[in-house]
Formats: sequence, C-alpha cells, structure tokens
Amino acid sequence: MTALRSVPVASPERSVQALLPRAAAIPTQYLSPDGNLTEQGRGAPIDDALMTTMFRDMYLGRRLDQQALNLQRQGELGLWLMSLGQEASQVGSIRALRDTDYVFPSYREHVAGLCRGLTPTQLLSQWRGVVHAGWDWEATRFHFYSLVLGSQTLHATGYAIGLKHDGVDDVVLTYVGDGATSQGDVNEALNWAAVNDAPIVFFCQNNNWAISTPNRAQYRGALHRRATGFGLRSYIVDGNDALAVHDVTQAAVSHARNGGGPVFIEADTYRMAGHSTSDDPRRYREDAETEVWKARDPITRLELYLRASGVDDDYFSEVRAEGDDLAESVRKACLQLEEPVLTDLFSKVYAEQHPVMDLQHAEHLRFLSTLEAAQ
Amino acid sequence: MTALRSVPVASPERSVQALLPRAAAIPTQYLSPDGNLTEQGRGAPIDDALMTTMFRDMYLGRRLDQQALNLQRQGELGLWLMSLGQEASQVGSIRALRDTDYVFPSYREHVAGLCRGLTPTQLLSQWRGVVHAGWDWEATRFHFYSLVLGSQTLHATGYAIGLKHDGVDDVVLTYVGDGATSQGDVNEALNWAAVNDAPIVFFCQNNNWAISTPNRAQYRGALHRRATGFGLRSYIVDGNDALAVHDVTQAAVSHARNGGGPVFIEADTYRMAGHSTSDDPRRYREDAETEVWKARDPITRLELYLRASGVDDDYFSEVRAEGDDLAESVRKACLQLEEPVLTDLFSKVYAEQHPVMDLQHAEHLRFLSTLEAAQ
Amino acid sequence: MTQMTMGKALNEGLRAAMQADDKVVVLGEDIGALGGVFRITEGLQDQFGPQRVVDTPLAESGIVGTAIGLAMRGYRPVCEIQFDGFVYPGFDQIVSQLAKMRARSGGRLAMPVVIRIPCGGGIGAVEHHSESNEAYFAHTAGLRVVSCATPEDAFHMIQQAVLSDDPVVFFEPKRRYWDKGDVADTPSLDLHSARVVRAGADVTLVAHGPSVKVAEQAASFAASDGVDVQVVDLRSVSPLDTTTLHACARSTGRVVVVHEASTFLGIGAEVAASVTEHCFRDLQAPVLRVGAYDLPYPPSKAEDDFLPGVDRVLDALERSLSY
Amino acid sequence: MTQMTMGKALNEGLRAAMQADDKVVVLGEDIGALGGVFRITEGLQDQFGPQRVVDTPLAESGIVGTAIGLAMRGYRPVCEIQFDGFVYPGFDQIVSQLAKMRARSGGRLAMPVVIRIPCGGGIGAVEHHSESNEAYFAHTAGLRVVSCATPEDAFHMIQQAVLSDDPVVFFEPKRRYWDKGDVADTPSLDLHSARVVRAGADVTLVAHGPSVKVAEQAASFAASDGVDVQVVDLRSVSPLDTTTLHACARSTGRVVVVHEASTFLGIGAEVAASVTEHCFRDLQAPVLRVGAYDLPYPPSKAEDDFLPGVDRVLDALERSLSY
Ligand SMILES: Cc1ncc(C[n+]2csc(CCOP(=O)(O)OP(=O)(O)O)c2C)c(N)n1
Ligand SMILES: Cc1ncc(C[n+]2csc(CCOP(=O)(O)OP(=O)(O)O)c2C)c(N)n1
Ligand SMILES: [Mg+2]
Ligand SMILES: [Mg+2]
Repeated sequence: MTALRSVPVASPERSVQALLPRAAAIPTQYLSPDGNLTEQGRGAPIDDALMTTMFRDMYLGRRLDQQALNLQRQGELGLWLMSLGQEASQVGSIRALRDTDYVFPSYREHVAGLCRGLTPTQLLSQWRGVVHAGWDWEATRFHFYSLVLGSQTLHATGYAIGLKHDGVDDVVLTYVGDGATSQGDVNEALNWAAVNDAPIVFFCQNNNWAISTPNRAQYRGALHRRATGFGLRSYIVDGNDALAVHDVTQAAVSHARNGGGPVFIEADTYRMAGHSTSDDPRRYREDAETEVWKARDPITRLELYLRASGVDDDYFSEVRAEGDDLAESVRKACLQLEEPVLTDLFSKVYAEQHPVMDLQHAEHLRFLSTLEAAQ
Repeated sequence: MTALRSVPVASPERSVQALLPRAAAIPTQYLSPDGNLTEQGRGAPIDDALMTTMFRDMYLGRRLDQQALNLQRQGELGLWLMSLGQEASQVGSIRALRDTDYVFPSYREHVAGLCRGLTPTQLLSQWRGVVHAGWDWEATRFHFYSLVLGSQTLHATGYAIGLKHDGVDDVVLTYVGDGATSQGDVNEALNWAAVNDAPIVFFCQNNNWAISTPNRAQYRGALHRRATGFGLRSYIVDGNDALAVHDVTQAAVSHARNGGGPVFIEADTYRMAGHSTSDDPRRYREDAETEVWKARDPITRLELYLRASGVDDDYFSEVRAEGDDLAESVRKACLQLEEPVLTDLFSKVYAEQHPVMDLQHAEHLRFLSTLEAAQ
Repeated sequence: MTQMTMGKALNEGLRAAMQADDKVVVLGEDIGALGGVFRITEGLQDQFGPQRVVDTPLAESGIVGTAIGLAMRGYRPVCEIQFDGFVYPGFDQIVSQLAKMRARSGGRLAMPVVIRIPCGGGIGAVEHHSESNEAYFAHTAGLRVVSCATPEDAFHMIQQAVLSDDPVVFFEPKRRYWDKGDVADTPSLDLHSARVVRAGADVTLVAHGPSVKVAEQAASFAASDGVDVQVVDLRSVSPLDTTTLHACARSTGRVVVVHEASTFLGIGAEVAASVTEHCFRDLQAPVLRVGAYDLPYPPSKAEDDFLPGVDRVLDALERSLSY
Repeated sequence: MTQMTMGKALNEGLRAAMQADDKVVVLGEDIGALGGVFRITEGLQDQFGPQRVVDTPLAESGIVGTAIGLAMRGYRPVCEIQFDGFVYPGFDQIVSQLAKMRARSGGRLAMPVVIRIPCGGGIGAVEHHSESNEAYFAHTAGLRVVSCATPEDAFHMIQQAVLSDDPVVFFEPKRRYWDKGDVADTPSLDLHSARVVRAGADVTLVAHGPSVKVAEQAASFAASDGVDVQVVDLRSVSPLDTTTLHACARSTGRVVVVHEASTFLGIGAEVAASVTEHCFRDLQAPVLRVGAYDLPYPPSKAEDDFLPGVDRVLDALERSLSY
C-alpha cells in the first residue's frame, strides 16, 4: 500500500469542471417603450401594412377584454381571463403564422383567436357556460382551449409529429404560460418534440405571474435556457413589442418549417389585470410593479411608433369605431347565446352505441316527464 | 401611411438572436481505461485507503450480481437487474457521502446498497417476492427501491427540503436513470429542488440504454445541460472511473451541503448486461457496442491502477476470498428467506382502525377455516 | 359553540392543527399571500411563515411527491389541490406512492399526508372545476377518503385528518364553503363514522359532501307528504362505516343513495353492493342510486339538470317506497 | 380457424389492423426492435417501419398526450403501457383529455385511440407489475373499457377497438398471454357484448379478463358436485352489456362476480348494484363478490392467497346457493 500517492484532498470545487446555469439572455427588442426603434430594430424588417394590422388586432382585442369584463361584472359571464398587457405577444406571434399552421392555445389567447377569425361571441361562449368549445377549430386552425395546464403542449407535439409524417410543411404553435412550465407534461412535450424534430413552436407568454405565484417561486434560471437544455432552439423576446415578437416568431416558424426541429420562444410580458375576474391581485403584488409595466404598454408603444411614422388620426378613429362596434355587438350576441340542454348531451359523449348511456338517457327522459306531469 | 419605412424583410435567422443547444461537455476523467492517471487525474486528490475500499466494494457488488443471476436462472429469484458495468458510478458516488446523508435509490443500486451496509440477502428479498422493502432504510439511510420510474426524485426533493427546514446539514442523493429523465416527475423534481435551493444531488447513471431504448430516442442535447437549464449546478463525469466519480460527487455534495443548492451529476456509463434477467439485449443492440465498453470496465481499470501503484496479490486474493464467501452465503440465506403470509398483511396497510379491512380480514380467516375443514 | 361558514371552519381547523404541531405544513398553489383561490388558507402564511405555508410551483405531482418526502422526514403535510379536476397529474404519486407506501414498507412507514380537494359542482364554473372524483381514491387500497358536509365537520374532520397517520384525501364541497353553521368545540364523532343526520322510519337516504344538504331538503319535502326519511351522512367514503350503514338500511328496508359523482361505479355502487350483501333479507326494495349521469361534466348552464337535485331524489324515494 | 396463443393473437390482430388502415400507428416504450416486453408488437416495426411503430421516450403522459394530438391529425394511435402499474403518470391525459375530448367538442372530435394495458397478477412479478385497475377507467365517462379472455377475443377485439371512433382502454390479462386457443376468422360478437361462456341453471358466475378461466375452472369443479354454473364473460367492462347480464341474473336468480381488482368499488360493485336494481324480484340471494382484498398488491409469494382463486369462487358459489 505504501506505493500509493497520498495527496491531500484538494478542494473539490477546484478539481472538477462545473456547468453553471447561465443567466437569462437579453430579450430581443425592436421598439422601445416610447415607440422608438432600438438599434436592433433599425436593422429589422418592417412591413407597414403589418404594423397597422397588428395595432388594430391589439386594440380590438383589448376592447373585447374590456367588454367581457363588463359582462362578467354584470353576471352575464361566469368568468373571464383578461389578456390585458399581453396583446403584443399574442398578435405578434399569431400573425407570423400561415393560416394553415395549427394553433393550440392555452386559455388566455382571445386576442390571438380574434386574429384567426374567431368571433368575439364564440370566444365568450365558453365563459358563459353554454359550451366547452365555442368555435370551429378545424376551419380556424385554432384549437379549443385547454384548462388543464400544459396538457395541450403534448397534443400539439403529437399533432406536429403527424404533420411531419404527412409530409405537410405546416407547423404547430402552442401557447403556454410561465406557471404551466412547471408541469411534467410541458417538460415531456419539450423533450418529445426535440427527439422527434417536430415542427412546433412553443410560445411561452411569460407574464411574470401564475395567479399569485411570481416567477421566483416558480422556477430558477430562465425558461428559454431550460428549453435550450432540452435541445430546442430558443429565443427570448420583449413580449410587449409586437414588431420584435413577430420577427422572432417568424424566425422560429421558418426554422421549424424547414425541418430544423422545435423552437421555444419566451416572451417577456406582464399580466396587467388580475388572473381572472375572480382574482384580486392587490392581495399579492404591489401596484408599483404594475405601474412599471404600464409604461411598457404594447398598444401605446405601437401607437406612438405609428404616429411618429406619420399614420394619421383617421386611421386611429376608424379602429376606435370598429372597437365600439365590437363592444356593442358582442354584448348583444352574448345575451342571445343559446343555452345547452342536457338531453342533447347524451349523444355527444360516444361515437358508437352505448347501452348504459342509453339507459341513462331514457331514465332522464322518464324523470323529465314525471316533472311535467306534476305541473 | 406613406411615411412608414418599407424595408425588405430580412432573413429572420439573421435578425434575431437564437440560443442553440450546446453540445455535451467532456466528462471528467481521472483514470484512463488502462488504469493510468489522466492529466486531470494527476491534479486530483487521491486517498489510498479509499481506492482499495472502492475496489473491494465494486468487486463484491459484481460477485453479488453474478450470484443473483445464477439464483434467478435456477428459479430462486423472480427477477434481477444487474449493475454490471455501473459499479464505479455507484461506489464512487455513495462513498462520497456521509453516513447520515440520505439516499433515494431507483432499483438498480445494489452495489451502492452494499456500501451502506445492506446485506446481500436483504437486497435479494424483494426480487424473491417475499417483501417489497427488504431493509431498514432508517438505519442505513438508504431508502427502499422505487420501481415507478422517477417517482423517488420527488420524494428525495421533499426530504431534502425537510432537512433544510430542520437546519440539519445532511444532504440527499437520489439515483435516476437516463430513461427516467423523460418522466414529468423527474423534471418537476429538478425544478422544485432549484426553486427551494434544496440540498440534494441528482445522480444520473446514464448507462446509454433504457431497456431497448437508446439515448438518441430518449432525449436530445445532453442531460447535464438540461439540468443546467433548470438552474442546477451540473457535472458530467466518466461513470466508469470510480476516482473521478468520487471526486465529482464530493464537489457536488459539498456544494449542496454548504447551501449552494441542488446539483445534477451525469455519469457516463454502460449497462453491460441485459436490462434484467428477462431481457435479451441482442434483440436491439450490437455486440460490438458492448465490446467497446468492456474495454472501459470500471473494475479492471481500478485493478490495473492499484497494481501499478504497488498493491500486491495478497490484497486481491483477500478480496476474492471475501467474494467467494459472499456468493456462498447469499445463496444459502436466500433459500431460507421467510415467505410472507397473507393474513399478516391486513394489519400493515393502515395505521388506524379500518372497518372494511377488518371485515375482509375476518372473511379471509373464515375462508381459510373452511379450507381446513375440507381437508 | 360558534357560528361560521364552512370555509372559515376549515381555515380555523387548519390553524388549530398547525398550532398544535409545528410539523404540520401546508403546501399548494397560491395558498400563501392569496390564501388560496377559496381563501381556505387565508392568514396562515402571515401567522406561520412561508416555510410552513408554502406556495409551490404549479405541478400537482410535485406537490404530492414532495409532500411524501416531507412525511418521510417527519412532517405532516397538508396539500391543497386547487380544483378537483387538477388532481389527476398527481394521480400516480397519490395512488402508487402515497397509498401504497405503508404497505410496501411492511407497515413501518407512516404517511400522515392530507390532500385537500375542493370538489363538486353547482357554482357555475368552467370545465374541470366541478368534478366529484372520490371514487377513484376510494377504490385505492391504502387511502382514506372523507368529505365534510357542515362547518362543524369541516372544523373537526380536517384536524382529525391531520392527526391521522394514514393518508387522507379530504373532499371539501366547494358550493358549501359559504354556508354557515354551528361549530362545537369538541368533535362528536371520529373521522370514520357515518352520522344519522335525520331520523326516519320509511326509507334511508344516504349522502355525503355537497349532497347531504340536498338529501335533507328532499327529506323535508317528503315529510310534508307524510314520508319519514332517514338521512345518513357517510362522512367517510372509504372506509365506509358499514356498521351504521347496515343498521340504518335494516331499520327502514329501503335505501336511496345520492352523490354528485358519475353513477357508474360511483360510491353508490359500493353502498348498494354492500347493503345488499349484508341486509338482503331486510330489503323491501333494491337500493336505488341517484348520481350524476355518466357524462363528462357539462357546460355550467346545464349543470342544474346534470347534478342530482331534490326532484330526482324525491323521484327515487317515491320509486323505492312504491316498489 | 387457427390455434395460437393470446400473445400471438394480439400480435396478429394488430398486424391486421395496421394492414387495413395506414393511419393506424403503434407507440410505446420498447415496442420496436424489442417487440415490447411481452413481444406483442414483435415484427411490426420491421414490417411497418419506425414511423408507424414508434419507440417513445419513457413517459406515459407523453405517450397518451401525443397520441391525442396524432388522433386530432387523423391518425388512429394504439398506445402500449408497459405494465398496469405504470399507467398512472398518464392518468390526466386519459381521464381529463382523451375521455372528455369528444364531449368537450360538442360531439364533433373523434378520439380513436386505443390504450393497451397488460394487466393482472399471477406471474410472480415485483410490485406495480400485477395491478387490475380497470375500475378507474370504467368510472370515467367517455372511455370504453374492455378485456379479452381468450386468443379468439384478443384477435378480434383488438381490431374492433382500433376501428372504434371512441377511446378504448384495452386490458390484456398478462398471465394468459401464453394460453393457446382457436381463433376464428371472423368475430362472433361486437366489442361491447358479454358472452355466455357456459350455460348453467343454478347460479350465474360473472368474470372478465384473467378471471374467466378461474370461473370456468370453478364451474367444472362445481359441475362434478352437481351444481350447474352459468359463466358469463363480460368482455366489455364499460359499458356493461346490461341486457345479457340482467337476463342471465334473472335466469338463475343467483349471481357471483369475480375479478382481480380490489373488491371495494371494483366492477363487482357495479354489477351487484345494477343487477340488484333491475332484477331484485328475481334474486334468490344477494350478489356476492369475490375480488382481491383491499390491500395494495402483496409481494408475489403471497399472491396466490391474495388473488381470487378457484377455492374462493367455489366458496362464494356455495354461499350463494345455500343462502
Ligand atoms: C393542472 C392544473 N393545475 C392548476 C390549475 C389552476 N390554475 C389555472 S390558471 C393557473 C395559473 C397559470 O399560470 P400561467 O401558466 O403562468 O398562465 P397565466 O394565467 O399567467 O396566463 C392555475 C394554477 C390548472 N388550470 N391546471
Ligand atoms: C413509470 C414507469 N414506466 C415504465 C416502467 C418500465 N420500465 C422499467 S425499467 C425501464 C427502463 C429504465 O431505463 P433507465 O431509466 O435508463 O434505467 P436503467 O434501467 O437503464 O437503469 C422501464 C421502461 C417503469 N418502471 N415505470
Ligand atoms: Mg403567467
Ligand atoms: Mg438507462
């Protein structure tokens, strides 16, 4: 044994190579909060028509949000989850897709949904409790909402793999929240997409909060770094800058479309309202924080830019008028939404014959008839 | 509108900053496969006594494996999962812990278990079908196995958080396989540990296969990179080099113990045998691959090193004799393991009174008595 | 004896449990500063600190899995699942790990973990927010499953659940959170006993959780028609208090069981099977079940017809009596 | 008509389904080159390629969740869960997503997904490898749950399951994989019908999956004692073929139901409740249940006493007859 060297144990910290989590990258930003092009932005592609389209999208989305809030306060909706503050993330991303690309939203993507041609009323119907899925997802290529957090990311991944098998060059984009990234499903989806080189873009609206849970209690490191670790190409972008979001998403989509594999985009944004109409954010966060983000408002920012670029008042009044119409008409249509009838639902659970369901349906009809007889 | 700049859309690839998955780092290696110190190794701390201890641990572990295999082939065990080839990963890591540090194994950590003082027979008992948990986990600080892949990583994380709350400076080490990293639970655990700065080391024996599934079908990027993305400190080490594994684990453990937060270690190793005694690896992998890894055998490697360092034959014959004893005695003890009796189990499900269980127990006893009466 | 809502009773019960034993920790999504979406943990973080009242990452498997680890370390975790429909991502940890741990360990390892689940419908919620999934857990050996129907039971049962060395899935009927009731200082029953809520000689009506109130209302209506309905609140869904249940069934010879869960393999099936097996000769009519129909929970505007309400219960009572 | 084992019948059934429709894809852990741990998918990857026979990452939620996405894209995925005890990590995707999708979509979105689960005990396996968890799925509205008991049914039922536009949880009794039997070229029953396996006038014995053989053995023993036992193989656990079930119960007036799952809230509870409700006046004795005891699956050396075997069934038949 004497021949063995007996070196004093060196500090292990020095003797091995450790990989340290890197800090988050700096988000891509083209438009500064005061509406000026940043240095990055000055090198970026700018499409006039797109800018005004996106402004309109965001503006109308916000009007819908406000009217839905009113309706909820008046008892006409059971619940509503506002997109307030996240309009640029939604509009910038969805406008970077082809119409045939398939979208799997989470549950807060009303503004994106409008861009896909969903009617405001369709968007409200679920929250009024008349249907679970309020629109034609095949026609709009905008799937119905998933309320079980993160579950849709696996569906999206499976769908994307199907696209690849079919040799179609559409891509899938799925929206996911910062909170949802903690779910096993989302991480399984990232891994699955990577292993399969699936043509999918995970678009994470990191609005800094999951109900009352701030990012620091949700994860460490940075979400886009995590995606990188799973082998995805990943981006971080200022989520309140529609222009940057659009360009980054386009880059991501083209990467995925061209067989480059899955991409993750982290959009740094903020939930300006409460989590939902049932939530009171003052219980867990400072108004001062919200104030900071008010100054980064995505709609104001683009308006300032457009005005500085010479877009005139006429344009803005037109859009405002359209917003008034939207608000007015959605209120009417909402109140007229047809209510579901239980007896209709028995035939909508299974495609094929089901004796137990038939028995229950018959039993329900019998019961209804006794009620009628009693009257 | 005319004032808007109309720049042609540049290639998005050039206009945004993409984070690309980085390739795996190079594993830390102190001993080359032929038993020589590498350059890294020459700067490393070497403890003579530890080297011979670890050789003995690995050797005895392999003897247990072989004897268990024999017993299974003779019908005395229902199943056995060999550690063949992974001895350095297990011994190097477990020997870097204090006795009070708590270990959550997966199901293949027999060699580590021996180091913690588990008897070979205790290790066999579960696979003979006489118990689910064959040893005193509190005394050995080595938890019973978890067969639902990855589930133990969350228990380990919770336990580690408990340690931290208690102000104890023990750490937790949990073993996990490459395949298991695809499970949602493991990713939730990484995140949870990071958020809580939990004193835990995730030790991943990346043996390149999950039954028949090779790494390339399991994940992309590299597992230690994924952990980095979750905000963990992470290491990659040559898992067939006990010396390097020990030193890296020591670094990790001391980081975790000193409040630095969770650590992930990826040990690059190989499952030399089939997945289990029920598995035939020739159905899915080339013998040539196994041959490559044979040349990297962890036990041979350390033996070569020790011999070159002057450890004499006496030492090796002693260890061999010990191995013979182990093999002999475990065979005897295995055949004598007491079998479970169903009637005993009714009282082991609940701590407190349970009328339905009592009814069933009584019913079972009644049934047994009718059987006896019939005889 | 004080008056309070069920929500407040749960809050006070948790507070008392935490005061009594500093190994009791509470974990879940948004239970800290917010006090939980139903405010059941309101004020607890202020009082006991963020180490004992923990806002977790958003992952139910993580909540239950780390609670198991904490229990192994000697803690007594109480997990909050935000809504019934979100317990499934944690199903493996509950069913394979939490439930089986003691048996797997040969009876040595205790798992004093409580999983609180606000359950059931009737509040006009969107999908996944109105489910009654107690049968999944009741079918799982190793778990205890209970449900409170009154503020009094809420206050005492949550404390008894925390004191239990067995894992307890604790269902809280969310639409009763705002109902007020008297709360006595000491519990009158243990965690596993059924309670005869109303004496009656003609027919036994068995319910638990949110349906107890429905059963009592139905019994009142029936009384005005001269029918004397006995109402039993199961309280413990697993184990069933078969002694009480069978005695009640024998006393009237007619049993109707009502619950919000799907009828097929709902707890009503077990009640029917058990009562029939043990009280066959005393039964005048088959046990009748009034559960939700076997549809996924419908859009909320249809929930009143979907949930077993007073009229469906009265209809079943009538069918039982006229059998 | 050919003779083959149940394992082979499943393999051939899958092959036929894949040949008939190239939208059928098979996914799971180790099902490619290895052919699955039970070799049920042996040779399929060679024949249909790695795009249709997919070795997935090791994650059950991922398997089911991506299968749902594939189904939305027009595929008909067949998922293999490696062992019964490993389906729980995928529980949310099965119960909240797969099961509810059609109803959520207002009846518009079909979910032709099959989840194959090798189930049950009796093979001396370690923990989590011998479970019978059909009741969880049977309690879930939106799913169909079936189990094959013979090679013939295995061959045809797997094809019928693949053809179904509804999600089907397909239980394969693993200890019967090696049993041989005749397989006719065309199916004699649809996926949802029970089968009277043996005629009998004295008592009806109801079973499914691995317990059908136990029931038949018990019936043979009973026959030698002069008792004429009718044996019914449920085949479909959800929906139950109540027509056949009730008719059989009425014909003998005595019913015993046997299954490997826990007794409490096992499918026997539903059989008992349903038969009692609909055939009360015809019953001479209460429906008796012979299930596994409500313990987590014991170490395998105790499984013979744990599982409902022939002796326990005979005991129950006797109790029923002498009631
Ligand atoms: C599996 C699951 N658990 C819990 C919930 C309850 N819940 C609804 S939204 C929410 C927070 C989501 O946060 P995030 O993912 O950041 O999305 P955001 O609401 O901020 O858009 C929670 C906890 C749920 N819907 N699903
Ligand atoms: C949740 C779950 N799914 C499936 C299995 C079946 N199974 C047992 S071991 C194994 C492969 C594990 O591979 P890995 O994690 O790399 O560990 P190794 O066996 O290589 O040590 C599989 C699929 C399981 N035990 N648990
Ligand atoms: Mg958020
Ligand atoms: Mg492996």
